[in-house]
Amino acid sequence: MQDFLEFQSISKGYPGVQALADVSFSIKKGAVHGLMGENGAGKSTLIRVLSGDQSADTGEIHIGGEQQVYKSVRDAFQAGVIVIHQELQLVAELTVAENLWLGRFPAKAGVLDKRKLIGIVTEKLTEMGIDVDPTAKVASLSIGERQMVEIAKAVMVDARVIALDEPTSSLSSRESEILFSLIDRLRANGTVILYVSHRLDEIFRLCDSLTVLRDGKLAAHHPDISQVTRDQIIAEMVGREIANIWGWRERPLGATRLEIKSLAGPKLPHPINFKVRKGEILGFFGLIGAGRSEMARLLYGADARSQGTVTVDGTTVTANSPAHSIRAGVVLCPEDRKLDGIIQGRSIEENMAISSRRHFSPFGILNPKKEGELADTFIAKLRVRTPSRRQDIINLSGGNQQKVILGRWLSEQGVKVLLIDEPTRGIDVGAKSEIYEILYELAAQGMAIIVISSELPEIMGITDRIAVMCEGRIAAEIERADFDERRILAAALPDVSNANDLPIQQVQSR
Amino acid sequence: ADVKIGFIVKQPEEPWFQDEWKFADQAAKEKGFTLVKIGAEDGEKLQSAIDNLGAQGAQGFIVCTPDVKLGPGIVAKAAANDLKVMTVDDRLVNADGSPIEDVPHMGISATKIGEAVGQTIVDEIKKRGWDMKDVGAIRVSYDQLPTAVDRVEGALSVLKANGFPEANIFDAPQAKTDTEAALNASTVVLNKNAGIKKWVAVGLNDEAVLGAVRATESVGIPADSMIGVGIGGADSAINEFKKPSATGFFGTVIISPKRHGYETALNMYDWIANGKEPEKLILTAGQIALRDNYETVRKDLGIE
Amino acid sequence: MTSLKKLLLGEQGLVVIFALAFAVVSVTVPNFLTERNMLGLLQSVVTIGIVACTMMFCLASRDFDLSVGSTVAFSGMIAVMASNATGSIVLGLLAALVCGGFVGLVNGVVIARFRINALITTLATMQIVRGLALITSDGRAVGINDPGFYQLALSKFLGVPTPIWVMGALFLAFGFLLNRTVFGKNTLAIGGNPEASRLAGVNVIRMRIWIFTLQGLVCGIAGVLLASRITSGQPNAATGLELSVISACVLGGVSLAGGRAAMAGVIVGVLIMGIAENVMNLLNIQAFYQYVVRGLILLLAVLLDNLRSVAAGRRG
Amino acid sequence: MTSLKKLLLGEQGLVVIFALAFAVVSVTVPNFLTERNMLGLLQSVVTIGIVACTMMFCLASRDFDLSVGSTVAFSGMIAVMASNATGSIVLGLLAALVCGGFVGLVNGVVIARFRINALITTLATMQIVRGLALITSDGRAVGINDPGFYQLALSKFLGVPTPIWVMGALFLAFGFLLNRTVFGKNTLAIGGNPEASRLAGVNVIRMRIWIFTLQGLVCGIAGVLLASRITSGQPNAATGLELSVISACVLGGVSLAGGRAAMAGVIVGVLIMGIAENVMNLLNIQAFYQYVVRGLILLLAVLLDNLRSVAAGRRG
Ligand SMILES: Nc1ncnc2c1ncn2[C@@H]1O[C@H](COP(=O)(O)OP(=O)(O)OP(=O)(O)O)[C@@H](O)[C@H]1O
Ligand SMILES: Nc1ncnc2c1ncn2[C@@H]1O[C@H](COP(=O)(O)OP(=O)(O)OP(=O)(O)O)[C@@H](O)[C@H]1O
Ligand SMILES: O[C@@H]1[C@@H](O)[C@@H](O)CO[C@H]1O
Ligand SMILES: [Mg+2]
Ligand SMILES: [Mg+2]
Repeated sequence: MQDFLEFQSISKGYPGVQALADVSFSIKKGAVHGLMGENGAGKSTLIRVLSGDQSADTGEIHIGGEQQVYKSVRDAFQAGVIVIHQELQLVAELTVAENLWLGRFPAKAGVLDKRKLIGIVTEKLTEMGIDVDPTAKVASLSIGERQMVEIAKAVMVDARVIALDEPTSSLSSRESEILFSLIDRLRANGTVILYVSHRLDEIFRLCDSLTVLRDGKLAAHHPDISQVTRDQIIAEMVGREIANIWGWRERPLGATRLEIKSLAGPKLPHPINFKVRKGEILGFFGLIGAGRSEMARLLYGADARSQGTVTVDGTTVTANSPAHSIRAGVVLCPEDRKLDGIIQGRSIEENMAISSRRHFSPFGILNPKKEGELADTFIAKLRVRTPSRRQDIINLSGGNQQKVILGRWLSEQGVKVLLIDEPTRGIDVGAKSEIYEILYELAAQGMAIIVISSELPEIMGITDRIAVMCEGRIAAEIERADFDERRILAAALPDVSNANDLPIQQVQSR
Repeated sequence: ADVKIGFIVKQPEEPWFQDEWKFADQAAKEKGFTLVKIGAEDGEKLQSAIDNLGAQGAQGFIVCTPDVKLGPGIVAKAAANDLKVMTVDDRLVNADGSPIEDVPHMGISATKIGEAVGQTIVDEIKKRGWDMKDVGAIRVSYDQLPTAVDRVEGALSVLKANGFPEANIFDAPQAKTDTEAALNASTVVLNKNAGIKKWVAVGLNDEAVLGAVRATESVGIPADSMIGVGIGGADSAINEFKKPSATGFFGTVIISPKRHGYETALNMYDWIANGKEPEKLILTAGQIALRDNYETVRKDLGIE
Repeated sequence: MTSLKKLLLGEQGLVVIFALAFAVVSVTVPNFLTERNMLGLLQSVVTIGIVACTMMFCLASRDFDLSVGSTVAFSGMIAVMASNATGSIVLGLLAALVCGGFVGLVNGVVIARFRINALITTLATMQIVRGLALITSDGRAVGINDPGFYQLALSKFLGVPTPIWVMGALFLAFGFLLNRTVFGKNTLAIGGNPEASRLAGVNVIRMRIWIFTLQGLVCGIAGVLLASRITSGQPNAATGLELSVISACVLGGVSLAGGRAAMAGVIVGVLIMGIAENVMNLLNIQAFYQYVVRGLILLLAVLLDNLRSVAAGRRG
Repeated sequence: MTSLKKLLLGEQGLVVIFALAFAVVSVTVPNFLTERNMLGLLQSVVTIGIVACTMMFCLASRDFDLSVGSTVAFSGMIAVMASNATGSIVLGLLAALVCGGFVGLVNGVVIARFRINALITTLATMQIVRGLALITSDGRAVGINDPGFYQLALSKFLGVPTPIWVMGALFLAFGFLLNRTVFGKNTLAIGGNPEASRLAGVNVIRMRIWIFTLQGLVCGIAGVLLASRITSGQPNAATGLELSVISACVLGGVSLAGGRAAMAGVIVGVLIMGIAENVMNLLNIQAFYQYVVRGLILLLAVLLDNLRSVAAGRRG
């Protein structure tokens, strides 16, 4: 087979950053091609160039031997290129069906064809096994469901090239599996798929070939993925070896630090109880919509509770708001960085210091020097790729934004309980292990840490104990000694009789 | 030295003030002085306007103030900028409401204009032989403007003095001073009192009364059952008189922008150039104009 | 009980609340529910109602237009001047539409193409257009020569004056445009998430230019009807119209943050504004107190609507 | 060449453009650059300048306040009435501050606590407060009894009138508040992403209430100075102030979408507005043409600023 999609010396610069420098590689027809690299390596930029959203400073793209010149995303679409962007691009006020048709509504003389509008979407969603109501407003969906809707865009029309930018970052293994079988079908049809992910398991599960970017440059190109090993890829990405990503080790656990009693709220009607000890890392696992995020938000006071008490070191946290929780030493790093995390238009420095600055701002007067130091420390520690700490956070790559938000909470002082919802969403392998190290360090200092994650390997790799949630309840609590994939997944599934078709291939390939 | 005179008015968009400016320009051309025309809709703009005149080296100014209570401030600001000051149309008052007599003034009292309106209506009611008991009066009001209140109350006082029943006077507050607002407010009055078939209307200016007239038309009251008398006599009124058949807009009290504009400018010039202080108080009269005589009246007033 | 609550707090909650309020007013305020008063009321909201149709689109796409009042005045004046000059009412009408449309087009191009803040742009054109109106008319009202022009506003069909029919027709047309066409959906999409719409291939720039141009055209229609009603073109007409229209839209549930709009809501918003004025005058409320009452009604209406959406558990 | 470009298009670009424009005007317009005219110019922007300080915060936190004009008028009137009644200027001042602060507090509570749209809320309070001003004064201006009250505006320090000093002091104070305090940073954060700020422990509701209350207090100060300058409390004063102030802020680079503000920019915005008026009067530009020119200047200013940010490659 000849090469179907070709990138020829693509370069793209932003003020202070060379996002892509002379990148050339090509992909065969019907191949799933992985694109990997550290956060800020230029993956999304390459995809934005492919989609016609941004134009490259130099270089050419060829599809099927023809040079492509896009003036807008419409041109790219007409050339058969479909892109699923890293950040969700949905209109919350419109329905699922309307979102899937956006930009190309079925119509006669401008009048919508309502039948077709809903009919085809229903068909496609069922075909893909996505359980979402096409007439529901996107605003009413959870992040995971939204991600599935976003993915469904890829099959609304027949595309020649589909690029997926970290499609699984907010999916659990079960939903990911739906995506994987979809990709297998598309591959069989001869579609070229460019697949960006930080999850090596997925890359090996799906891809035929692979390209690694580093600092905007081509670091490696592997036409046949079976010729490479995990460790090799990691070394190509990060520039060094990482022996053990998880790095978990035994820690002494202290007295009970956090106690939750009959916590409940509108979206989580069944009261929840659990305890976390000093120095303990407790993981929460579950499928999408299991209620983990909702539990964390209730605990933190982000949403109003209908009942329940939160006790830290024996003292009950009376008031119920994020500001109060923070003062009581309880902090939450939210799962949705775009909606709940980043503060657009403000610098990295300000985004990091927003909460912790109160410790070094006497009478509310800022201490710019301290803020600068703090930002620089965490930029270095978390390896945030940026020309300066004054950079607007919106200009960072997705993973780097996530690191800044993590930095905001890791830099907090006097924290007793740290809740992190999907901590490594979109974060590269190298940075991941550093983040885990920081968590161990904090735990060793006596902090109680709750990690919510949809990535089973991660949750098994770094926690001391796992609480599995299912339909708003804690279905099981499992100690590290008893960790077992099957057991955890079984507890996460609503109906135990389904335990036979557990999606465990991915986990096993580890 | 070159003489430079300011002419500040409160509502530059109003035709009346356009006319005053036009006639003041005439005086400027005749005498060869510079006239600086500034619109100042409120006290703050007025203060800046005076400063601005001072800065560009004017020697004096004529002003129609947005509010008569601004008096002491205007006098002080003028003194600070070493400018002579005269008022036109509206006379400045002190904090206690008494006129500031030191400042030369040419104008006409709002109450007097109103009374002229009232008298015209009363005369026409009698001429048509209507029984005042059967007649309703629309008071198109804009009470936040003190002159408006004085005019309307002036007109109604004459009506009442001539036996017009107080109970037949209905308030139609305009939300803004344009015809549409007056039309909407008057329509409600007419609909509320559907039993009354004959109407008169007074208001702050021609535009207000026109609104009432349009309202009668839209609810089907014939032109000869309506007597609206406005104030101003500029194009809004003339357009009405030019219509092929008579409308309910019976007449308007024309006040002369010519004297107000031309003479004040001339007097100020004399004061600056020749040290001749103007008379402290000149009151001009309003003149009623009807459909058949408005052209003559305008000629008489020198505004054709 | 629950079904009542459901009714009140459902999608159509504002409409239901409005219907209740209407019923209460009808019973308690004398002379309110008469045919004459109803027609008067509807006529009094013609300008606001017509302009609200397109303002709804403008707000729904996350834009803003302050120039509507000036455009209504200007195009009304142009209609009168053109029909006086040519002796043809139709030409006058066309001239007004061309004028209004042109102002809208300029707004749209400056805002969408040159990416200039809509508030500032339309604040600027609001002043420029008002200035032009004053300059062309020398600040004076322009009388209509041909009495046939008045007939536009005075003529009736089935006992209802033409302007009300025009308003009704526009309500229908723009309601259809919003809900049943690609144009409407794209408008909501642009307002809801401009970035996502652009990435999905919606021509955001062209859409915005179109919306502003439509807004201008509709102002032209409103201007002609207004001139006909007041039998002259007045350069000072319709000042402050923009805020009334925007209020009516927001009252009707159009979100200033874009993405949310419904024609039924806007109609209710327009009617609430009209009824408030009407009832205050019927009840003879003093002018100064009217300000206060007007403000309170506005607050009350959004407060009720807000309770509704909070109860409906909408997020953001 | 590049360094000139850098200067023009850099962070301080608007300030540089302004400085250039100022130099041009100084050379070409007679009587412009005189001490007298400069002082007159500064005095003419005192109200706008003072109110812009807090409007900047309001807009930066993604809010909106249309009630400032009414509040300035109302609190000015209250100052005069209270000092007339008590014979004490200080009590008058206090009364004005209490009044202004109270209006702001109400705005803040309604908007932040009851989550009602800021545009509608402040449009409502704008009318309510104007109504109250008219009611308490019966629609007429209230004269000042104690000549000492005028001295507030007439007195000078180092040859510069007190109101200008007050404005300058407020510029400094609010510039400091914005850039150097947690309050300022939190304001900008709320504007950038309210939900994220709340989750980061910012008490968003309390912050918004504070911002509106400050806005009200500052309107009280502006009202007192205005009353003193025009030697009376006028219920009709400062109509339309809201749009001038918001324009000045947006001209100065404050984003209506929140999250972006700078005191230097706002000062420049205020000065641009003042200079435009001043120069038009110095050049004796006709009233109707002034509308057009004013609009064009507004457009030009944002257009230039926009070119700048496009060139700077700002995203979003
Ligand atoms: N609009 C912009 N302005 C300035 N810099 C930008 C802009 N967009 C991207 N960048 C920079 O370009 C570089 C590449 O970003 P890109 O989003 O392509 O990274 P990525 O490989 O997708 O990373 P991630 O894994 O975190 O998603 C980053 O350093 C980023 O900060
Ligand atoms: N914005 C929202 N509006 C309405 N319902 C929501 C919203 N977000 C979540 N839900 C629903 O609330 C329930 C709990 O969701 P939650 O996000 O807490 O689950 P989770 O276990 O964290 O899963 P996820 O992996 O999706 O974050 C789900 O049924 C979900 O559909
Ligand atoms: O405001 C009025 C103006 O309309 C004109 O009639 C002259 O007198 C002024 O007081
Ligand atoms: Mg990326
Ligand atoms: Mg979650």
